[in-house]
Amino acid sequence: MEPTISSALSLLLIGMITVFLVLFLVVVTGNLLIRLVNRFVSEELAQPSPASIEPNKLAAITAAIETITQGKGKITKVEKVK
Amino acid sequence: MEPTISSALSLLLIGMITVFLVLFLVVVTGNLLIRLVNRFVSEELAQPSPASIEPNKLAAITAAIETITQGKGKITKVEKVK
Amino acid sequence: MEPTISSALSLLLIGMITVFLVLFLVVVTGNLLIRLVNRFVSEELAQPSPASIEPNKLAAITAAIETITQGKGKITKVEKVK
Amino acid sequence: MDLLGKLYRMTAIQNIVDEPQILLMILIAFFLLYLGIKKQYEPLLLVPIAFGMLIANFPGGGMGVEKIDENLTLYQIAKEHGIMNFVYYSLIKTGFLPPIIFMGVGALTDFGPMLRNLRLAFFGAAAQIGIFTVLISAVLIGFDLKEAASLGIIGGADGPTAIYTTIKLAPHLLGPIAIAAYSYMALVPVIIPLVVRLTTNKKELLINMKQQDKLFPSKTPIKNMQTLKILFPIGVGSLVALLVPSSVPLIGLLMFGNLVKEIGASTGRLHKAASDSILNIATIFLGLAVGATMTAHAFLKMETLLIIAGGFVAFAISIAGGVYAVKVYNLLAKKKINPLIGATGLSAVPMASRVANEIALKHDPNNHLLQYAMASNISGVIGSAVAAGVLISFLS
Amino acid sequence: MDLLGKLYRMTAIQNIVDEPQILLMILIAFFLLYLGIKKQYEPLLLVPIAFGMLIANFPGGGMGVEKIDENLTLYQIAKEHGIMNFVYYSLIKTGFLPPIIFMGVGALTDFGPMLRNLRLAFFGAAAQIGIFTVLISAVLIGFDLKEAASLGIIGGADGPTAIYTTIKLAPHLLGPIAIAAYSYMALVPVIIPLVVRLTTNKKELLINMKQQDKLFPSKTPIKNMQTLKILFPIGVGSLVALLVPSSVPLIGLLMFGNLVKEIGASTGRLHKAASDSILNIATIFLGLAVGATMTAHAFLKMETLLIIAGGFVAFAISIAGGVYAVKVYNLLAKKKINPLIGATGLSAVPMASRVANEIALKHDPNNHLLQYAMASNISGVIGSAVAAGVLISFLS
Amino acid sequence: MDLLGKLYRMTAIQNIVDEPQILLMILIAFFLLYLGIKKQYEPLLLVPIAFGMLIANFPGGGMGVEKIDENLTLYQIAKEHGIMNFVYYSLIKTGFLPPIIFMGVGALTDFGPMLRNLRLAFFGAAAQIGIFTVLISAVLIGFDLKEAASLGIIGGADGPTAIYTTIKLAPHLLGPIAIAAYSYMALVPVIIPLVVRLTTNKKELLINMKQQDKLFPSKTPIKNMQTLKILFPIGVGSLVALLVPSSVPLIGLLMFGNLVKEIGASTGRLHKAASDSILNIATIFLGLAVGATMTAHAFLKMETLLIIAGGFVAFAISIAGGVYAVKVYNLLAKKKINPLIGATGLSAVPMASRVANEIALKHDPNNHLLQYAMASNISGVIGSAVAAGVLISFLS
Ligand code: NA
Ligand code: NA
Ligand code: NA
Repeated sequence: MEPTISSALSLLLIGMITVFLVLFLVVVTGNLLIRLVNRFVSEELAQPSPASIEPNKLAAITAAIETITQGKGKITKVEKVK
Repeated sequence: MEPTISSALSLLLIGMITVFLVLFLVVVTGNLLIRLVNRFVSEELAQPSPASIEPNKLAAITAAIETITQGKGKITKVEKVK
Repeated sequence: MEPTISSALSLLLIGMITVFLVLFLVVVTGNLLIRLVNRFVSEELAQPSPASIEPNKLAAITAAIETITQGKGKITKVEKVK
Repeated sequence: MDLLGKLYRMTAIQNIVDEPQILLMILIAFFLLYLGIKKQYEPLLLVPIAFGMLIANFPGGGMGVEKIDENLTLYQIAKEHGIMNFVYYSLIKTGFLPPIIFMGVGALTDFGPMLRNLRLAFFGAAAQIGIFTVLISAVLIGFDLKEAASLGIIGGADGPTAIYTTIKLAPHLLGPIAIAAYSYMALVPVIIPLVVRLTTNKKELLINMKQQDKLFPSKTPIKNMQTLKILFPIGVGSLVALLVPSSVPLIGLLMFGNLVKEIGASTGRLHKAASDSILNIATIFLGLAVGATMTAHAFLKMETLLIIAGGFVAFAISIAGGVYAVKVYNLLAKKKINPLIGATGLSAVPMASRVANEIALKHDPNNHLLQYAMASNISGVIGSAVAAGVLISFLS
Repeated sequence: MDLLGKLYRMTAIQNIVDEPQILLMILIAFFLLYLGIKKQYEPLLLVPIAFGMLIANFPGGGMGVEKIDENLTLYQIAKEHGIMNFVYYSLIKTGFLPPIIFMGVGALTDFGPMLRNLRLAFFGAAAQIGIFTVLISAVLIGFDLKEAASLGIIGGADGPTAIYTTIKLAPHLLGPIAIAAYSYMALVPVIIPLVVRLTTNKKELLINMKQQDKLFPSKTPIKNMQTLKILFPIGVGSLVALLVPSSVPLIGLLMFGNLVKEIGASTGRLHKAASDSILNIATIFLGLAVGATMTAHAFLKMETLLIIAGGFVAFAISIAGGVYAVKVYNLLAKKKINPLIGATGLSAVPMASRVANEIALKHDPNNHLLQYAMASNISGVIGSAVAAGVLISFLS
Repeated sequence: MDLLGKLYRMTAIQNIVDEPQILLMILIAFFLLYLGIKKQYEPLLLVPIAFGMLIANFPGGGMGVEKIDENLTLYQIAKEHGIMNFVYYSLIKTGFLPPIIFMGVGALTDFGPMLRNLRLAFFGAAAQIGIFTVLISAVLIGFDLKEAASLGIIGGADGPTAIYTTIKLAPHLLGPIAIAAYSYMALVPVIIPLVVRLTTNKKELLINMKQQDKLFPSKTPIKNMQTLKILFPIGVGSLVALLVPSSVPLIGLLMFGNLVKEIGASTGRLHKAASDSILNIATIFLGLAVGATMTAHAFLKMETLLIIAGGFVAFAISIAGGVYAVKVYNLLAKKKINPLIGATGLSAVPMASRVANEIALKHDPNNHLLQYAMASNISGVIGSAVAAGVLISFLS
């Protein structure tokens, strides 16, 4: 068989094996992390991550506060008011 | 007449002819486009272009929505509420 | 004494002399400017600099206005409403 | 009169008369603008690409990307070949912008849906098959390996990945490959339903993921998503870096962008830069410069048509691959998966997921699988980047 | 003591004692800061230019732009000549920033007023006459053609155009020409009334455009401005690119910036980048680096004074040219035009229009012609860029 | 089977097996991420630095900074050494980013507190002593002068200054020095109380600045702070440029950033760019690239430990120096100063001031000295930059 074809074929094999392997291990890693976090991290923090709600707004707030307070102020925690 | 002077003069002529020509054709093109649009584009769209009113705000909105919805949301149309 | 050590020592001396000298003159310059401003600049302007309150917001406003008015509008003064 | 002669020679008219195919290029640019503006095909990229193509094709404008002596300094490139070549050779051909854009993508990505349905992430793998099958076919019809790989990577359905791979392997094909990648991503609402119709039956499409979850609940509920979302990009980034180091420029920056987002307020400034100014600026210059590579003599070739055709095939095969992977899984597993989840492994985030969701709802108005689709959809991005890494490490 | 000797030699004092003209440069920088901050002369550019000039003139600071071996890589330039030369030789002398700024200008421009009064756009042409007359005069007093062209382009009353042309033709004059251009643009509220007073009579200034529109209504009302605004930058961009390819870097990017604005939300991210982060960042570095070219030995020359003087003349002639073009038109046409519309052909957007409007209102409190003035005003920008293109294609 | 062999050789596993210290580097990166994310040690810099370090240490990723042939063009650097070296050699090793970041710092700085308590600014000087004493000790234990100076500058407690000086004098130490600088700045809440406890007594810590002001009121009240704040950066910038020209890249841009802030709305766009997009973008690339310098063979050396240790000593001595300067002053002056004002001369703005304020409040709940501390705190930044200028002009 022509060399380029054969290397194309081996690319197909190596490539797909790698992709399956990596994504399989991604699943494994994810489950591992879930277990670790569940075990070792207090649920206190288990509030919805502000970042995932509105990082933009937060960035804005931080920037604003930094500027207004000339960096003297610092955001330690941002919570939604119920 | 000195060569540089003469080329300066020809620059004057070529330059001004070009400028007049181009802007004349800009007027022509503009009128052409107006006629084409009037003929072929439904007036439905003829609302004031949001972009020309407040592209900044729109950009902000889009960015915000993209982030908040993690790109799952998409703005298809933004209209002023009468 | 080893050459590098001696040059290290002279760096110590030159460096600290310079730092003290510069900061001393910074203080002098500052006092000079305070006196000059007090004498020559009308107190009219002595409102809190908007910039130092909220340059971000101002930048935003300016940008917005520039865009909305396509640069036809211009901010000349921004004042807090009491 | 001589003056008018000079004036005429200053214009691009004579060049276009001599080389009428330039006119064709300009018309193609207009058509792409139409697709981007009116048809809303990925306007964020197609508009700059098309406009860059437009201004690149006026002879004398000096805005077209050229082959240059690669020993020139960037300063000399700008002086001798103009600003567009300056942008192309400093930001594009260096491979700089695609990873930068990936950083922005990461800063806009939420791994939440993927973490909630982790095992579905696995189906981002099968949907990469189109990349390699098209690679082989391309070799068979005479492309060399590097070109074939760049053609195949269109099947990854991920713009920056396709561009990055092409820059590394076959930069002379950058224009058509970028166009194909983004056009087909825009055509996902057409391609996915087509392939799904050909590869699935109604019964499969009715599989309701929520129901399956109720029947077979997961054993490990997530107690602290916030911490998890911070650890995940670090963990996965390291894992991929270990297994496919050549994909680090893409995956590494993707995960960095995601990390600064998930950390929250304390890195809010970095998140803002990555997802806003950097991403937007990079998009403008990437688009214009990629478009500028499409000058008449570089674009009007048989290869271009083959790339357009091959790209479509790659997309279709990838989708089918994802679908069949799910079918096989369903044969073995009790907890069934809707084959649409396989189709979204294509990536083309988030449009593929939205399309899959609509198809599911069409068959059963209560079958909302958007969140599930997003899982394989996002993992498809990782899958493509990994495939790209493999191609680059073996071929470059 | 030797230590204090070393300390003294570290300072810039001795250099200034040896070269007292440095002190003069510093004072000029202070004066320009005063104009920019207190007098509000185009502060967005004059402040960075003046500050760049200030820090460039302290010997030993390494912040002044120097003539360098143009074979050095950018990395070597930074190592051997400091960061300011790095900025200057990578972003300015490459001609990169002015087109980028034009992209931002386009993203802030509204072609609406121009489209509503299209035929007035024609009067952006006459107001370029100052460029070429001053070019000739400059040649007569001994400047070479390239220098003369750069001097004349000040009469285009457009900052980026003047800077771009000078970079291409006579970079050694960049500093004074940029200063002159921006200073006179800031002085438009003084120059236009002056020239108008000398070239028009009250009767002409009373011509009311709105009335004329009522008397002679246009035949083609605009039914769909939104679509029109999207097509216009594409159409005009292509037209100019065809006729004056060398102006594409300026006009092309101007039109691209305008296009992403008019498309609206779907390219909102690009519009934001072009009109905000990119424009602002480019302005800072352009200003600082242009200022940094004004070191004592580069600036304190007869040429500088001639440029300052010539620039003023160019402005005045351009305004007069616009005014007289309208007068001639009025001789032939029934539908009269207020000569102020000719004056605004100068460009210097939008200040020229505001000034013209005020003059009109002073003569007739009901004569609002701002919208009309904007038409020729904006077309004046295109006019200058076209003129610049002609100069560059014949002289560079 | 050969395929799996190829696959295995593609991964970084074998390299890590051969060079297990790589694993240590990855663990250190994880630890730094922990400090930045969980312990909130200067997350804006420590997170990118740590992540850059992480991705730099996977062999085959090509994301680690390498020694290269400095005659390569930036384009060649990117092609042959990857995008991270492209960033490092274009933005970091050129010395470009630290001054740019200083511009952003200036745009976020308020000189108000310093102007209201000008004479306290003087105490930013003494707190630089740590820089030079550690320089000498470093020479004694065998570092060469340039390395010793870079080590000492950590005692300036200012990130950009430390990085800029190290780039100019000993770039091969950039990673550990940056890490040390930012870590100890983050540890200021620990270090300052420690040193203060060792060097002061309760009576001194009870000195109430407000009271002292009432007892000895200043003769020159500030009547127009707005104008003063505009003139101050211009005046001080010129002064420092005159005396220590080599510090202009830092101080000059710091003052420029502050100027465009204080001018207000008319330069609001420049202020926004300097304090927002430019600062944030620069921070991301500085952090990643500095982190990327820390590859196993570059980082795992005795030197690194000495730098970590020496940096701590430099911090401590600087704080003590500031404290003793105040004690000496108090011996001579009637108007006493709280020694905490000396400690904040360290810089590390604004955390040092907050810490000092807390200590004062602990001893007397009514002794609010934050505003006073900010005065010496900010002048400490100028002090460090001046010290850096001296080192650079004598050693580079
Ligand atoms: Na994919
Ligand atoms: Na003009
Ligand atoms: Na300090």
